[in-house]
Order: sequence, then structure tokens, then C-alpha cells
Amino acid sequence: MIAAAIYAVVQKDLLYAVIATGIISLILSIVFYILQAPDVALTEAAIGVALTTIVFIITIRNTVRMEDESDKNKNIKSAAK
Amino acid sequence: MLTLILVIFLGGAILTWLGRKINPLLGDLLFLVSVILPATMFVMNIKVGDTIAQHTLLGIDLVWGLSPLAHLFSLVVVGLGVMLSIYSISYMRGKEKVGMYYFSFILSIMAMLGILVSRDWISFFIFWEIMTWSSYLMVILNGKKVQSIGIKYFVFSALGAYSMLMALVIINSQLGSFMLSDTFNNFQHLSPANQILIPVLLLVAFGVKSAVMPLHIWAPDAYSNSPMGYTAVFSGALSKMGVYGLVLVIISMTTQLPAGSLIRIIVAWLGGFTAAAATLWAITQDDGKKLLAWSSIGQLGYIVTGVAIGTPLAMLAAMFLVVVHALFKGSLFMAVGAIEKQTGTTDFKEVNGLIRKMPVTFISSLLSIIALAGIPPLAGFVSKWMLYEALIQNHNYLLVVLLFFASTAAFLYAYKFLHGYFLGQEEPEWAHVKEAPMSMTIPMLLLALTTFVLGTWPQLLFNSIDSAMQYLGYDATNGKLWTDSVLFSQWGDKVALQPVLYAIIAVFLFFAIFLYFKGRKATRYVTTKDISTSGEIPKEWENLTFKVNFMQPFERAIEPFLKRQIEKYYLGFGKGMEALFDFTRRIYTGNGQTYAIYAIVFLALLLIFRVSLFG
Amino acid sequence: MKKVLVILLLAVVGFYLADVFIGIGFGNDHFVKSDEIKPVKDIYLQQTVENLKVSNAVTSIVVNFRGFDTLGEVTVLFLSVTALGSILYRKRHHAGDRSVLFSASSIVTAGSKLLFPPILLLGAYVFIHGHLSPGGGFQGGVIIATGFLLMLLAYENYTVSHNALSIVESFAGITFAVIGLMGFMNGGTFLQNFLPVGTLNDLFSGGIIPIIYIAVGFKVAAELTGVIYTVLNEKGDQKNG
Amino acid sequence: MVGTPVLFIAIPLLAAFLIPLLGMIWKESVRIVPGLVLMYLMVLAVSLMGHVAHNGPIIEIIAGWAPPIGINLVFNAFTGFLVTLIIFMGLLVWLYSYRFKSNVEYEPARKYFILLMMLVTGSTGVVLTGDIFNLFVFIEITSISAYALTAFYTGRDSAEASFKYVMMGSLASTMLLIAIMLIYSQLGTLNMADVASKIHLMDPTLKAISFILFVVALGVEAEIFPLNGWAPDAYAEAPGPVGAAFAGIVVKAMLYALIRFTYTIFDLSGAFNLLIIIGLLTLVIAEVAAIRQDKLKRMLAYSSIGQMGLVMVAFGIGTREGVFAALFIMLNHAIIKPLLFFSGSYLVYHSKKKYISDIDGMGKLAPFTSLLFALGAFAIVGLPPFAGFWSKLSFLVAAADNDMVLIIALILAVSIVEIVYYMRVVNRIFFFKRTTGLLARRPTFNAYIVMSVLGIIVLMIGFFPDTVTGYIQAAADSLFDKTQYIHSVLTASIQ
Amino acid sequence: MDNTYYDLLTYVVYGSAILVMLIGLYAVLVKKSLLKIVIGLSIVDSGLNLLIVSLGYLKNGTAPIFSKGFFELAADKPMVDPLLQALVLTAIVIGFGVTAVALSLVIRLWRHHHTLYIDEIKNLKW
Repeated sequence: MIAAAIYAVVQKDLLYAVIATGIISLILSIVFYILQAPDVALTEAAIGVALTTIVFIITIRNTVRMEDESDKNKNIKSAAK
Repeated sequence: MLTLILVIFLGGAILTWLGRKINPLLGDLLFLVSVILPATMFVMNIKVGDTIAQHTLLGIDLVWGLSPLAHLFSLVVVGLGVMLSIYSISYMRGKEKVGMYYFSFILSIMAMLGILVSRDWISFFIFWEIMTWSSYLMVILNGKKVQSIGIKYFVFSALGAYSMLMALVIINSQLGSFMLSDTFNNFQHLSPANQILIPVLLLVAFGVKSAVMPLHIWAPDAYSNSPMGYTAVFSGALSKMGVYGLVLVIISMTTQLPAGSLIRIIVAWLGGFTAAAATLWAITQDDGKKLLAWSSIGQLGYIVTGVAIGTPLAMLAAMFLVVVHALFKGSLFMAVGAIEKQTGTTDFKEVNGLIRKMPVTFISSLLSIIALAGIPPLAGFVSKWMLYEALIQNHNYLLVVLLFFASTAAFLYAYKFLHGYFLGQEEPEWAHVKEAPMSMTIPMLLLALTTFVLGTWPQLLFNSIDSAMQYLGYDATNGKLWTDSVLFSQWGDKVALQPVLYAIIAVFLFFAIFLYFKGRKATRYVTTKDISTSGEIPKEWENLTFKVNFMQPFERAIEPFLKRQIEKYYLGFGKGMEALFDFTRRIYTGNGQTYAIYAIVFLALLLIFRVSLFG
Repeated sequence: MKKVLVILLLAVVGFYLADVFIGIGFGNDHFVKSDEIKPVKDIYLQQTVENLKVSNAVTSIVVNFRGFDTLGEVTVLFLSVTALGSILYRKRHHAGDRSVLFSASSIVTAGSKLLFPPILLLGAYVFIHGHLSPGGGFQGGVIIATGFLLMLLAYENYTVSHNALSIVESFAGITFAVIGLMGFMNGGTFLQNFLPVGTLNDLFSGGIIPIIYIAVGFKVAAELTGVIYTVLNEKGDQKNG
Repeated sequence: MVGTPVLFIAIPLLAAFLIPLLGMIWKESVRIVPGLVLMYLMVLAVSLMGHVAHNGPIIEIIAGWAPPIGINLVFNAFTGFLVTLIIFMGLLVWLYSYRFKSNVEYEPARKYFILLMMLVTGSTGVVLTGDIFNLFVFIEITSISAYALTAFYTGRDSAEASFKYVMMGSLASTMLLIAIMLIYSQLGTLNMADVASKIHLMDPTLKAISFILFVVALGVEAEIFPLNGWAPDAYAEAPGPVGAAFAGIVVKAMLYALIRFTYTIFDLSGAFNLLIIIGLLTLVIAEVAAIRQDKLKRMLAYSSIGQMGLVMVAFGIGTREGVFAALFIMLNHAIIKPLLFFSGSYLVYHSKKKYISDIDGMGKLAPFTSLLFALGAFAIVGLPPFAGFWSKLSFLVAAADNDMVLIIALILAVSIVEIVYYMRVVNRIFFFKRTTGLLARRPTFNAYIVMSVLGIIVLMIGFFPDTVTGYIQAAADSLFDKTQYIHSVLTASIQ
Repeated sequence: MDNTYYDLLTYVVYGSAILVMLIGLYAVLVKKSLLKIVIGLSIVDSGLNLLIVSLGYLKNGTAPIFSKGFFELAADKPMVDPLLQALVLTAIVIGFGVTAVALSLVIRLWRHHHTLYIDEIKNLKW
């Protein structure tokens, strides 16, 4: 889980980062289950894994995929001019 | 009754403001009514007494009463207020923001009376602040350099007011009472540190309003920038509220203090310096308003010195000067106002030879300026003489020298003023100028004549001053101090003084009439060449007058002194503060991430220092 | 440089947090040992069985003991839908201008169509049985929303009526609030149970708990679908991707 | 009795859920219903205040479980005072914005009014609740409404302000949750009164740490110094009435939470010193930043933060007089600052960048608005005889009674700074020549009413402060009486 | 299951929960992309949820469900803290709401600025 978290933070490609957060949630929900919290596990699985990830992905689609957007940034600015 | 009077003032102010919006004439009428009606009620009905009205707000008793001392000051306020309200009607005709002028005028009269009747610090402070902001509205009414002059005035006022506020909450916490009398009676019960702190804070508070030296820099601009009809109130009555406070503090507090004499000497010297420096500044002014403004500061310096010395004679002198200064300075400001109204300018360089155009203005100015300069037959002389004598009795010879110097120098500006406006070249440009309307000249003349009367028969005032001084703890004198003074004891026994005075007055009157007719006959038109001196090419406005650089040699002599303006230090301080503030606000970088880091840093700091915080 | 400082900073904060929590200990009874301390969880566990006849203690807490929290929580979701709508609102509304994540193949579309009913059913099951087994309104609602999500992704022109969503949402919310107020009328306190509790482990047990949870389920489903729908309809001015 | 405290929450929620439905039938209802709800709540609040004054605090039990098992709402003199204030301000904000943006389309308008109502409800809940976790939920309700309202205008910068707010808000809620969990893990309860009665059992270190977390978390919303970076942006970019609502409603509720933790729940003696320190920091830095602003709303925002700092210092004095002064300042601030925001937003209505210089000479064009702005400015800097003076005086008296001479001097020095920047603006309004060709916007009828009401209240408190001090005194006593609070909550039962 | 095992587990569980939170926080504080910041916030939330749930865990505990199976099989086992689970449930949902709002703001900012660099989005300052 920690590895996934670090990956999510370090990864430049936001799509992968988001999927990594989804994986965190997935592991988390399993851990919840182990910790005798099935309700929370179910919720985390549904919200954390599915919904949050999807909303993130849609946002990324609507905006920009790479964290390091320097070249694209230039392109857009020049295009705007 | 007292409450009713104050409420009439307040309601009158608002009604006038509204009335002015409806119809100018209605506004004028309401203005007169709402100044004169309550003022009359005040004079007729409010007698000296301890508790005339009492209210309770927020569990604090607001007690209103009238002490003999306050009674003396209230006469000045009411008299000046009524005179100037009549004057203002004509003066303000055709100007902008008349409604606001009326509003502030009435409010400040109300506030001053309120200060005088306050027997507790809270109402004192409330009225003090109302006075401050109503006069602030006046200062910026003309809309000239509003930001610099107005803010300067307000900042200094706030400095004073907040010093007072701080002093009074400390008093309350130590003595458990906001009453003035409790403060003075139980002053000994304060801790030694507070015994020093409180008088000093209060001295700052009142020093600001009475324009004592390091705190004076708001005054010249504020005086000269407010409408003339109000400047008379400003300099004549409003600044006297500072003096009123100083009297209370110095007499009732510092006398109970071991270090009190030191404080008083310092204040006395500050007053002396103020008198001297302000006089020098007045000399160099080329504008009647500014000249009078500086002159007012100088006169206040005399008063402060007198109060600070605090011997009976000095006190008598100061109190006397309080009254007559209000009279003659009021008259002079009115005169300048009349000139401004009639010619549109108050610059010596532009206005000349009005003596024939505005004779009444000239006569009242003459009387007042003589009083101002302290020439014997008129009122200014009486007070100055007493002050010198008091200082000599007190062995403050250096201070006498300083004040004497100031007083002598005052001749220079007095002459400059008189000459600048009324004498000299009559110019075609001003040919159309008429005497100001009656409603302006009559108050002016009345004040000047009162000055004259008081100068001749100072005993008229001594009774009031005497009861005021008894209230402050001085022995009853019944005006003996004056008749006992050196002036009388040296030759008073031998020569009947009155005839001498009359003779002098006669000479002066003759001189005045002579000047008047001379001015009428010997109108001499000067050409440019007459005044062009070697190497200096005269500018256009220099053409026809020799008043420009009137005092040039003198100015050059005092230049090094003038250069060291205190104002510059204040400005530097202000600039420095603003730069600091600007630097500080860069904490808010605009980057959300930085803010988040601040939050975490704050958390970490609290966690690290939690032991020292919570044990 | 900044990174190092931040890491140091985080180390400080982390140290204190870890210190605290490790001090508290894992897996043991961490409450302060004192006669005065009676953890409310024990009361909850006891009352769940005895008075409410609800098997799932979490459900009984969420819906009954701390039902007020849940009302607030539902409101938060409701608000975030409203907020989303307000934040992303634009005057020119391009209908059908939905952003496309991927063009779905026919297998996906067919599969989605096939999966959609079971997902809905599963969701309904989960929230109806919320008081008996793990799960409940939230979980069921989320599952239903996932079903709609699937359809939205699979079919480019699949639309959900905004009005229908808000009607469902509003009715569910109103049901919750009205049941609360009915408790207020009947029992004197808001959200008080006023129905017979039935027997433990029975579908119709727990008084108002199942009703509220069903309402919550509908509401959550509608709201989450609303969230997805709103975001999905937001076609950003992207130039790449 | 017209109702019980729970209706403060239930009715608006019901209305919020109903509005979308009603809106389909009759569009105007989205504007009207919130107002009706708030009016009803106002009546309720006033009548409950009367009830509380005679019969003591009302403890509302929820879901039939007496504290500490269930959640409860506490309506006593203190919370009632704040609730009345919040709802009154909410009502005014609603009235003001009723036609503020009549050109706004139906959809955003519906959302605006729902969010506004929920902002009020959330704040009310924060004040009323007697449960720590419930507090968290209400704080979230308030914040999400606030985020959305901040970003309500689709202009360029409002989203930026809102994003900063979200960032800080999320961090804050994380810390709040950790703190709540720490408390629960030790004491096994979430009820405030219960926690307060058992807090002495807690390990000092844990107690200190959880208190610190609470301070940081609530400090973000209560705008204390290092945590308030979002605040000026949010105030400046939110629509005018929302800025007023922040100053008059949200901050008050959040500060309430902080104070409740300091006074009632925790028994840390150092907490008061901490309040004084951060209060002073907040005050000084905010006022210093305010003087250099060139945009009106930002200036007002910083000034508002500064006032909150002052309130915190007053609470930090820790005496009954101090609490009284703090509540008085809060009341005045809640009235005066909205007045300034309302009138100020009309003064800069047509200006694109909302620079202060755009209001030069407005006094001629919009005399009524300008006059009210000036009134507000005079009142907030504490010039007698307006409202701000009395609160400042009571604060100074309270501080002087505790020998805080240096603090008094510092605060008065800062007040001078405050005077400078307010007077600069007032000068510009009345005594400057108009430099831009922008016209003044005529306030709507509702705005006239709202501003007049506020102006009248300012004058009324100024001349007759005793009309309100009774309530404030009762509120202060109620906050101070910790044992009575605990007792009344823990012995509550279903009527 | 002996105590040393649980002591070790204490470090592992709490340590990893806090570490996850810190990693998320690091992203919030250092990463320049708005999306990364939001991702960071959601990671912080995850870590927090884990922290809370594990706080409620009891040795040999069982889920707080009085199902038929419970009475038959595990009636003597302690139940883990249901309250904390309920709270986490609420926290997750609220966290999702906030994340959605934050993401919508990101979209708005993209619309206006065409960048997600936080350093470039500071029109409002001082």
C-alpha cells in the first residue's frame, strides 16, 4: 500500500497515479475486511475504488494527463496567441 | 435639561443636514436655531453644579455636571459658537457641502460642551471623539489634499484619544471608578508606575489637541485647510479643550507627584519652544490663514507654559489668555474669511490695500492684532505681562527670555498680516471688492471690541477665573493678583493707570484713523522698475508689491532652525512603517501550497512547544 | 531544498502522531482505565440487540444512535452535487457534448447492458439488508451509481434525466427528514424510532432503520449518479489526451 | 414554545430537499422558500431565547437516546445568542441577495439559495450541537457550501480562491478527525459534556496534542493567523452578500467551536495564553496587510480577520468580562462588517477590478450607500457614539483589569492603523473627484431595507448599548458556567 | 497470537497508516500540479481511514454483526468498535464529496488558466 502511495505521488503520468490511488483503496478495503470492518470495506471498495477513480479519470480527460506539462503549456499559450 | 440641550444639538445637526438638502434657506434657518437655541438654554439654565444629569450605559455611570473651570471654558465655546454661526451663514453661501459644514459645526459645539460637562472619563472620551471626528470632517471639507492632511490630523487625534483611552481604562482597573473626581482624589492610591504612566498618557492626549511642540504638526495644515468660519472655532475653542484637559491633569495630578515638578518643567519648556518656533514659522508664511494657524499654535504655547508653571499668577495669565485668545483669534480668522469671501484668495502676494475697501474688517483686525501682539492697552498684554511676572517669580529666567523673544518676534508677523492685506498697493484687480456683509462684519467687530474691553478692564473676567481657580484648589484672590502685579505696584500707586491706558488707546485710534485716510489719499501706483533689485528678475506677481520676501533677511537667519522640521521625521517614520507593512503582507504569497505549508509548520511548532505552552 | 524542508517538517509531525498512536496501542482496550469511563460503544452493542433488534451494529449506529450524523452526511452529498452543478455551470450548455473516455466496443456495450440489471439488484439487496448484514444505504447506493456509471461509459448517448434524478433525490431526502419529524411527533425526539422493532435477524426488524436506509440508498444513488453525470458532461477545453 | 432546537436543522434540510421539486412547479419558489424558512427560524430563535431566559437551557435529545449515547443539541443563553445572530444575518443576507442578481438564471439561482441556506444551517448546527463528531459533520456542511459559494461567480479568480479554501479545509478536517479520534480513544465518548467531565482523566500529553490539533483544524476556518491565507481571497472573490455571510455567520460559528473547546471541553490553563498570542498575531498581521490593499473587498476581508484576532484576544483574557467583551465585539462585527460588505459591493459594483480608487467621489452619485459605508467605517474603528466603541471599551476595561498594559498599547496602536485605512476610503468616497466614468448602481429595494436595518442597529447599539448587553451578559455567564453546562446535558431526559 | 506479535503489528499498522498520510501530505505540500494535490488529499483521507479503523480493532475481535452465525460460532469473542466504523463510513462519504468539489474546481481552473501549475495560479495575493 505504501508502495502504491509512493508510486501515486512520484508518477508523472497522472492517469497511472490515479490508478495507483485506486489500488491503495483496494488494498485498504481488503485491510478493512481483515480488521473486521466489512461495512467500511464495502463502502471503501465502492467509493474509493470505483467512484473516486472514475471522477479523477474524467477530470484528467478534461484537463491534462501529465504532471509535467511544460511543453504543452507552451503550445497552448502559443496557440492562444 | 442638560441632556435635552445636547439632544437638541444632535437632532439639530441632523435636521439641518436634511433641511439643507430640501432647501438652502431652511437649512440656514435650522442651523441658526439649532446653535443659538441650545446655546442660550445652556447659558440661561445650566448653573455650576456637581451632578446635573446622570445616565447609565453598560453599567457605567455617565455623570454630567458643570464645574467653575468648565463654566469658564463653556462661555468661550458658547460665545464663539454663536458668533461664528451667524458669521458662517454668509461665509458659506454659495459654497459646496454646506450641509456637512453645518452638521459638523453643530456637532463639534455639542461635543465641546459635552466635554466640559463630563464628570466622568467615559462621557469625556465619547464627546472628545465626537469632537475629533466632527472637526475631522471640517478639515477635509474643502477636499484639498484630503489624504495627507486629513489622515495626519486623524492619526494624531487618534494617538491622543487612544492614549487617553488607555489611561482611563488603567484608572478604572486600579481605582474602580471612571469618575474624574475619584481619579484626582484617589490618585495617591495608584501604584508608582501608574502614577507616572497615567499623567504622561493624558498629557500626550491633551498635548495633541493643544498642539504642543512635538505633537503639533497636524495643526497648521488642519487649521488652514478647514473653512475659515470653522477655523476660528478650531483655534479658539477646540484647541482649548486640550488646555482644559492639561489644566486638569497638571493641577490635579502632577501636584500630587514627587516627579510632578519635573513633568511640569518639561511641559513648560515644551510650551515655550512651541511659542517660539511657531512664531518663527508664522513669520515666514505668505498666506494669512497659515500665518494665523502658526500664530495660534504659538499662543497655545504661552497658555501651556502658563498652565504648566502653575503658580496662581501664571494660571491666571493662562486662563485669561484662553479667553482673549479665543476672542481675538476668532476675530482675525473671521477677517481672513471675509477677505477670502470677497476676493477669493488669502495670499499676501495677491491681495493688497484693502483698507479702503473693507474698513470694518480692517478696524477689527487692527484691534485684534494689537491684542495678539501683546501691545499694552489690549488684552494680550495683560496676560503676557502676568505670565512674565509669574515666570520671573518662579525664577525661570531662561524661559522668560524665550517667551520674550517669541513675543517680540510676534510683532513681525502681526505687522506682516496687517500690511499684507490692508496696506500697500491698491490694485485695479481688486477694485470691485466690497466690504463683507453685515452678518460677517458684526460678529467680527463684536469679538474685537470685547477684546478691547477686556484689555481695558480685565477685572471683568477675573471673577470667573477666580472661581475656576478656587475649584482647582487655589486661594481666593478676588482679582488681587492683577492689581498686586509689578505693573501696578511699581507705578500703579503713583499714577492712575486708567488714564494712561486711555491715552495709549487714543493714540492708537488716532493712528488707525490716520492710516485709514492716508491709505485713501496716497494711493501710489508703483511700476515694475521700482522694485527690481540687482540681478534678480522680478516675477509677475512680484511686480506690484514689496511684501514678497517681506522678511527675507530674517528668514535667512532662521533658516537652519526651520530646516530641521519635525514633520520630516514623522513622515519618514510613516514611510518606514508602510514599507514594513508592505513587506509583511507578502506573507500572503497567493500560493495555496504555501498556505498549506504554513498550516503544517504551525502544527509542528505547536507540537514542539506544547510543553512550554501547556506544561 | 524545499522538498527537504517539507520532509523534515513531515517527519516532525509524523513522529508526534506515531508516538501518540503507538502509545495508544493496537488491538487492545485503549480507553483510560477508570471507573468513570464507560465507552459508549458497549452501550451501543448492548442496545442494538436488546432494544433495536438490529443485527448490524454499525447500521444501528449510523441510522439510529447517530442518525443525525447520517442526515448531515446525506446533506453533504446533496450539497456536493449542488456545489458541482454551481461550480461547473456554464451558460451555453452543450447537450450531448459529453467527454468520451474510450470508445466502447460492442462487447462492452452488450456486457454493460447485461450487467446493469444485476448491479441494480445487488445494490437494492445491499441497502435493504443493511440492518442484517454488512452494507446498507451508502454501499447499496454507491453500487447502483456504479451501474449507472457503467451505462454512461458504455453508451455515448445514454442520458439520465436530471429532473428524474433530482426528484428521486428530493423524495428520498424528504422521506428521511419526514421520518425524523414523525419520530419527533410520536416519541418527542427527532429521528426517534416509532415503529415496532420486530425480532432480531428478521428482514422486517429494526423499526425505522430499514426505511431510513432505503431512503438513504436512493438518495446516495441519485446523488452519486448526479455527480458522475455532471462531471462527465463537462467537456473541458482540452487540447490533448 | 413554537418548536424545539432540532427544527433549526430539520426544517432547512427539509426545505433544501424540497426546493428542487418546488422549483419544477414554480420557479420563483427557489428564491422565496429559503426566506420563509429563515423567517420561521428567526421567530423560533427569538421565542426560544425568551424561553431559555426564564426556564434555563434546552437540551434537545435526538433519536430518543439521552446523552452521552445519542447526539444532542444544546440551546442555552450562549448558543442561543449566536444562533439568533446567525439566523438574523442569514435572513438579511437572503433579503439582500433576493434580487441582487436578478439576471442570474434559474439553475444557478436555485443552487445559490440552497447553498446559502445550508451555510446558515451548517453554522447553526456547529453552534447547537453537543457532540464532537456531529460538529465535524456540520463543519463539513458549512465548508462545502462555502466552497461552492466562493466559486459561485464564473469569473477567472473565484475558482482559485475556492481551491485554496478547499485545500486548507481538507487539511483542517483531517486534523479535526484525528483529534476527535484521540479523544474518543481515551474517553470512549463523543459527547461534549461527557468529554468535559472526564477530560481530567486523560493523559496530559495526549490532551495537549489533541487540543493542538483542534486549534489548528478549527483555526483554519476561524481565520487565525498562519492558517488564514485562503480567507482574503475567498472574501474578495465571493459574491458580495456571501462575503458578508462569511464575516457575519461562518467565522462566528467556527470561532464558537474553538471557544467551546477552550472553555468547556479542555481544562488546559495554557490555552488562554495561546489564544492571546495567536489572536495578537492575527490582529497585527491582518491589519498591517489591510492598510496596503488596493481592492476594497480584500481590505474589508483583512479587516475582518483582524477583528477575529481581537475577539480571540478577548476570549484569551479568560475572565467573565473578557468573554463579555469578546461576544460584544463578535456581535458588533457581525452587524457592521456585513453593512460594509453590502454597501461596499454596491460602491464598486460596476468596477471591473474592484479597486478602491474606483469609488472616488461616490458620495455624490450614491449618497445613501456611501453614508452607510461611512457609518460602518466609523463604527468599526470604534468611534463613539457608534456601536464599535462600546465593545472596544468593554474589551479594554477587561484587559486593563488583568494588567495587560502592553497588549492594550499594542491593540490601540493597531487601531490607529485601522483608522488610517478606513478613513482613506471614506475620504475617497466623499472628498475626491470622480476619476472614472463608472456610474453608481442603484441598490435594490431589498438592499435598501437590509442596509437601513443594519445602519439603525449600529446606531441603536451606539446610543443605547444596554438594549443588547443583557443578552450578551447572559451568554457570557452561560459560557463561563462549565459545570452547569455539563450537568444540564448529562441529566437531560426526554420530555 | 501472542503479545509481541501484536506489538509488532502496532508498528506496522499505525506506521503504515501514518506513513500513507504523510506521503499524501507530501504531495499536497510539494507537488505543483493541482491534480496531484487533490490526489494527495485523497491519499491522506485513505491513511486517516485506516488509522481510525485500526484504532477500533480488538484482539481476536469479530465484526459487529449479530448475525445468526455470530451467536453460534463467536459469541465469546469481543466485537470490534462499531462506532469508529460508523464514523469512518461518514468520513469516507464526506471525503468523496469534498474530493468531487475539489476536482470540479480543478476543471474550472483549467478552463480559465489552461494550466494546473499551482505556481501560475496566483492572481490573488497579498
